[in-house]
Amino acid sequence: VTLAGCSGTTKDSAAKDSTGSVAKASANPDAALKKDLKLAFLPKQINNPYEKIVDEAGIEAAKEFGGTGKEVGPSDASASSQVSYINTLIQQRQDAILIAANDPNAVCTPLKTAMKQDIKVVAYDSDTAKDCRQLFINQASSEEIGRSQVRNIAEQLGHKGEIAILSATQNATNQNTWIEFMKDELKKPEYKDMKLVKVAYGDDDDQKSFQETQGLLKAYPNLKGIISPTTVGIAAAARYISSSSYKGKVVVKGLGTPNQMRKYVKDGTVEQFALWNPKDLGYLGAYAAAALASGQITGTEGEKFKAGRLGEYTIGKDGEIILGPPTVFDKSNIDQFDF
Amino acid sequence: MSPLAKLLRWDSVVGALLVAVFLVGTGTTDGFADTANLSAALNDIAEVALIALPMTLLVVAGQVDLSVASMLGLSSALAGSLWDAGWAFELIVPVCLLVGALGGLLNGWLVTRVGLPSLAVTIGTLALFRGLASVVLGTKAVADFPESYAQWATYTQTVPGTFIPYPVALFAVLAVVAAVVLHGAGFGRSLFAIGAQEDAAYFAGIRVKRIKLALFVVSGTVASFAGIVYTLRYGSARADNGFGLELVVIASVLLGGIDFDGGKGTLGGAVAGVLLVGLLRNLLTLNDVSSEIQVVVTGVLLIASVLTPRLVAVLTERRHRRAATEPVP
Amino acid sequence: MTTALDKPPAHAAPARTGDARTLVDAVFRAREAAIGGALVLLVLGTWIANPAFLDSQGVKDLLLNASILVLLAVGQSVVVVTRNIDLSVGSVVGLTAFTCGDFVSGSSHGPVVTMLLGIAVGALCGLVSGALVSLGKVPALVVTLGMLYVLQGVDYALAEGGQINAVNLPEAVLSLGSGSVLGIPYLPLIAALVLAATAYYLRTYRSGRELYAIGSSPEAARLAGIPIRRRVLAAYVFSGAVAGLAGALWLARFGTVVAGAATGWELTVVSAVVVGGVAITGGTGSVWGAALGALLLTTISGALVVLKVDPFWEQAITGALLILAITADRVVQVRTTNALRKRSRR
Amino acid sequence: MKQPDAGPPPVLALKDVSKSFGAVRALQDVSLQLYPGEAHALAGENGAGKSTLIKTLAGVHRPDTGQVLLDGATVEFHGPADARDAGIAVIYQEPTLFPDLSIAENIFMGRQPRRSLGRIDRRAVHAATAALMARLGVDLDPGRPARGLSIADQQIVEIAKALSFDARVLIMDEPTAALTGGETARLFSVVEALRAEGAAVLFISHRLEEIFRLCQRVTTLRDGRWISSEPLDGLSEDDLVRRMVGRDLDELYPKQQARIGDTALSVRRLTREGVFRDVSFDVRRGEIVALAGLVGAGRSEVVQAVFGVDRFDAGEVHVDGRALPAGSPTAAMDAGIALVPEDRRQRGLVMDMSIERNIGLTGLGRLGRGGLVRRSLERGRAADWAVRLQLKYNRLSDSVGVLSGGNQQKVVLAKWLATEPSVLIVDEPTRGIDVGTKAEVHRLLSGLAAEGLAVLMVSSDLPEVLGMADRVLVMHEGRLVAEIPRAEATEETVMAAATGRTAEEKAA
Ligand SMILES: Nc1ncnc2c1ncn2[C@@H]1O[C@H](COP(=O)(O)OP(=O)(O)OP(=O)(O)O)[C@@H](O)[C@H]1O
Ligand SMILES: Nc1ncnc2c1ncn2[C@@H]1O[C@H](COP(=O)(O)OP(=O)(O)OP(=O)(O)O)[C@@H](O)[C@H]1O
Ligand SMILES: [Mg+2]
Ligand SMILES: [Mg+2]
Repeated sequence: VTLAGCSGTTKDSAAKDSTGSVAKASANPDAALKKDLKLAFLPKQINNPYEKIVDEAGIEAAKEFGGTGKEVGPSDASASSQVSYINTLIQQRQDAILIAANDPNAVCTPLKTAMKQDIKVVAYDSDTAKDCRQLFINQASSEEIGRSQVRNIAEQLGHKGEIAILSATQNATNQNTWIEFMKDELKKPEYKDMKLVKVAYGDDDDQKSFQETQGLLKAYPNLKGIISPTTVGIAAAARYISSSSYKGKVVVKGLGTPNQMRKYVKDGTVEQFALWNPKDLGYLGAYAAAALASGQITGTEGEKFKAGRLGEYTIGKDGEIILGPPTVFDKSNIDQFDF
Repeated sequence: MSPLAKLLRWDSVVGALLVAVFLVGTGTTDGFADTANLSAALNDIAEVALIALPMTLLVVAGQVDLSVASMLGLSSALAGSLWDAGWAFELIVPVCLLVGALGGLLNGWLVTRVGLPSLAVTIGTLALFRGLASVVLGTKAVADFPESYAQWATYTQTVPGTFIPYPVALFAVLAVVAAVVLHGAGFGRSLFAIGAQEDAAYFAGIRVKRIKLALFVVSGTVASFAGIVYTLRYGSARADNGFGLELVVIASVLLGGIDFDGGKGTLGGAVAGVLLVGLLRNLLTLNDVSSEIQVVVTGVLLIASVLTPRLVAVLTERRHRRAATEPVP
Repeated sequence: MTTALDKPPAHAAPARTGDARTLVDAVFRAREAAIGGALVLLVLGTWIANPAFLDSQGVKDLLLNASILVLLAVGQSVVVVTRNIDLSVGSVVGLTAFTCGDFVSGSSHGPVVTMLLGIAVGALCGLVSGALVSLGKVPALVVTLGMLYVLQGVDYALAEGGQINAVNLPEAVLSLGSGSVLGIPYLPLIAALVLAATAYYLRTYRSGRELYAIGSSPEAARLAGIPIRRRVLAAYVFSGAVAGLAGALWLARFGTVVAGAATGWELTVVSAVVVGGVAITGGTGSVWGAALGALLLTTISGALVVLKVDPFWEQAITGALLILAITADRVVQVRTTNALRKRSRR
Repeated sequence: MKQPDAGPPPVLALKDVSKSFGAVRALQDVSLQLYPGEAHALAGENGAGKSTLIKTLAGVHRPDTGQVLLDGATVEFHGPADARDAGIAVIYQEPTLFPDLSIAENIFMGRQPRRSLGRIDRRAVHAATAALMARLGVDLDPGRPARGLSIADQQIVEIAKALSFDARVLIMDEPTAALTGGETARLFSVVEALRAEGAAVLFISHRLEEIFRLCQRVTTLRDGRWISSEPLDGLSEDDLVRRMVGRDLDELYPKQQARIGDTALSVRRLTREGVFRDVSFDVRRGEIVALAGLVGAGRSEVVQAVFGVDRFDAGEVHVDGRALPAGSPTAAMDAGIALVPEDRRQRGLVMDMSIERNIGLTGLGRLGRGGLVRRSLERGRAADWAVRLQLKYNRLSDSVGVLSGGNQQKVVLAKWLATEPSVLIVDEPTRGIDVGTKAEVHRLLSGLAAEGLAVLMVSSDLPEVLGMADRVLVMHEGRLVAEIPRAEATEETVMAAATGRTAEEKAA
């Protein structure tokens, strides 16, 4: 470690010469939404059902204000595969790129190039580094998501017992942020009888998540609950528990889509789970991008814009816009949703 | 070999396809022939292209290295964690290369000394290296690499006077070296002999084991170098970097007409294969062809790469037979 | 006149028939015994460390987890003994799981229909690969790598980003994945059935033996008048059909299926086959070995979780064990071959 | 020439058959008739088209023009299976076994006796194989895998396979090339028995006395053309050779007297556990030393250890007084040793590579500068040696796989002679080579020795050993048991040592 001291480029010496971000133009809150805006949605992975719902809602929204939207993207969720798509989107001179980043940093260079060429960049679902986009549409406050997961499961378990987390990939940014908040929440005194025994990774793969659930229950016989803040993970965990002898003994909580979870809510494996409305996420993203591209906003804290049927939104710190509190689904309301 | 057969050899066909893709792209698609687009498209395949060079040599010698993408990830993770620990970048690079060489040495040792098939060995080290990568870096992602180096790897900076990014330029130089080694040097002759008939090569006094070992070491080293390029290019060191890239590399090499059974192929073909995959992808993406279709196109091209020469062979055979049955004047 | 040197009279050679026979058998049994032994050690070790590993749920999970991989390994080994390879199995599983799911969703079709559909779709995929490989006489690795991409693309295109949800599946189909007879779940039962039938076929039927002959020496097989194309084609259709069946079972077991399920499994399947002692160069190995290999691989990952091994280390350890397994197998093989040669000398 | 009117019609015949491979005309308007109960020989130099003719009869090749006639009717064989079903059994020149399968399975593949429901009757397969082995008088375990069998044993399995058909036509392409005298005799008696039962036999051998011993008629080919078909009765060996070669043959063993110089190769107490022990000998410049012994005595393994492709456990090898590092063929080559291996298809040549590249393979360091290879040098080296060895080829860029067996052997020789060795080790240098070429090879070896080369020749061909060697070393069961100078070397002395009789007698 001290080797670094002698010479050469190190973390410390490099930090000084990092370049500043793109200069911002001034906003005109009264400007009308431009017609014929071209929006491109770049999801983590093209065949992820959840992302598909988000993007289709966004494309619908673009039609509302006379623009066009499209979804392009890689078929694998690797950190880098989005980059080549950004490059082509720049060549195609889109007005705005909406991206759910697989890796906050890997997409930075091309996104910055895009912004330099006056293409607006909006991150949604999973953020990029802050200086590589103008806005981030956060589905819900990360802190709120993380802490509420712990609160909910604690209530159901009577603030006692061992719990585990079943996450997506080891590198998923949003997952890791939420997990940090969960760990922080667990430090509070009211959770002194609860213990987080393990964070397992199901890689957003049905089969892997399924097997990880199995392993958790085997390795920790006293496990009382599993939090899975990912749609694939929670469905796999619920499916395993519903078909094993653990049914009724282990609580499953997390983020899932109603269609995936309906069976397990109805058969009692899962009492309740949460998710924001993915359609609203896409809808809001489209309007935010349009507002940017039309000059209504620039991405500075405090600016306001109208997002169609969702009403008015205000830009928060670091260009973040929060969609709103997630919906909690249970037996009583699950049949009202279809996504 | 008759001139016609030579013309219809698959590596020439791939070359022709490459030119065709370029011409069609230029003619039909706005922005395709843009230098910015070309630099970006070329730079996008920099790592695949770099790794494809030693892979071509390996496949010609009848071996394969499936662990390259994992080695790329390991090198990336290592670079990230060392950088995070405050090491100088100039020191990190040689350390990563050394680890790459050692990884290659392990592969080579298992293949030559223990006598295991390289396919089996490198499936094992594929898991091992990737696993070590996640041990080294965990869930962390290290991002703040020095601008001066990062610039070097991205397409924003090109070789002065051209649109060629540095990693691609480096690839071009290495490709020439590899071509000379494979087709002009005794070493290359040995590789073909080993790939076609290992026993005979050994009995001709060729140091089969040493050569194989060297190839695996080179492959590991180049893969770990590609890991550094990757890390800088994306400005992000993660354990899962380059996941699944091995199949892309192998597909590109095979597409270029290198025979997987060893002993046949040209480096030019392999390079053309790599470039074809890259440019075609870029062209299709620019035309909003969905990634599903792109995947299918890659597959169909691969199948065509082996089927076409076969068909040509059958057809020429037929012609010969017909010619033979005709009475001699 | 040319007189070649003569051999000593026959009586000088001691009878070595019995000796060599047992040795040949030993070579083949040693491979399977080694893997079996490793498996037993692993299971026992884990069990001692954590008895829950082998309670009734534990055993059930162990078998359930292995079933699909065992099936795929059986199909793959039939192809591999002919000196070919089928890299498209992962895509076939994904494609059939999705098409089956799509077909039975919201319907009242039973498990039999689901499995038959899976087998049919899989066999069709196998037919295409097999036709390309055997009729086109082109390298299997390239063709099936191409098929991997093509089928994956088709799978994605069919799915259009959608997914199959457990709630829409008929209860009967789902119970195929979770139900059991006499305490044994269906999945391992089906896998064992396919395994035993395949093993018996390969051992006792002419066409089965011919698959080994083709893999051992294609040229000799041609001269022996073996219908190589037909046999190789059949091997691929079989591998495809088995992968299709695996796809249907995948659907039944996991309930939720997105496009691209089982991507990347091809290398796991090949590892299982190789660990199981089926030579990648064809001609040797048994489906029993391949099945043991599959069981070993799934048990390793299961055991690591139960042993609370840091998830970051899991993959590295799996890789190391894999290398260890094939190295050990190789050492055993070399030793026995040497013994065989030494003993067959007078 | 006229057929005997009274005789039965031919079972199998070729009529005006031509077959080309690219530009090579392997067969041109060749006709041939095989009669039941008659053994027919096919004679011709290397590359005359004998194997091609056989493969045409066996359904491996389809004739470009002309017909195959079975019982007088035109047939078209679509593959070897068709020919087999028509009752034609073939032993090919190169053994074609399944290395991973047992001997029994090799013999009965695709034709195993079956029980109910089409299941294979393993016991019957084993019993039938054991019976065949007994008939051939060899001691091979039916359950042993074919991998690792010596070439002779492989050939025996091939013969057993052909016999197991109970075929009407038995075709044998140089079946005896790797066999010992005893095995050959046994084979001949079996063939005689088959012939007596009415089978037609087609037999190829470069050993003319075998032809005279076994056959009644002979057809001669030269450069793919039919030359003659006639009864062997009244024909002399010289007549036959003249028909094959088109001229009178020179002396078969042209031994030149050479000045014997210093010791070039010296082997001391060489041992490889379980294979050979305590082998010591010297080879001097200008000398041809033969290493004789029974098949399987370990001769090949000794020379392979000397050359470094096999390891050895103890002992030393010196070349020109300098010790060689063990297990390094490269070092051996640098010291001036060359080894022409026994198995040319597996070890001698890269079959898919061109002639020029094969010849260049042993001199990659010398064909250019800085590790590069200059094509002109490579081609020149190949062309030079092709002329010196009178290689029959189409283009130097053709792959060696298409050459006939004898010409392949010449390429191996060329590849090693081109390294200008000081010690030349040849393992069965004339196996499968026609008489004409054999004489050439002998002259070549003799000439090289006269120029001061030390030659170590492993051979199972006793006349060759006696005709060429200055000294004969004899191995028996992994030990060097005798060293016999040229003057004392006779069939009796060498055979006695090779079978271990002297040693036993002394012990007794
Ligand atoms: N598959 C092939 N492709 C091209 N040429 C071939 C092929 N097989 C044989 N030839 C050529 O045909 C000619 C006849 O070869 P063949 O093997 O029949 O000779 P042969 O009489 O059996 O010789 P030998 O005694 O050496 O075995 C040779 O010139 C050979 O090079
Ligand atoms: N590749 C091999 N694998 C296994 N066993 C072998 C191999 N080659 C030779 N052997 C065995 O080793 C023994 C010695 O063979 P070697 O070839 O040295 O004998 P040789 O005296 O040269 O006889 P030959 O006249 O057959 O060449 C033989 O019994 C043979 O069966
Ligand atoms: Mg021949
Ligand atoms: Mg020998």
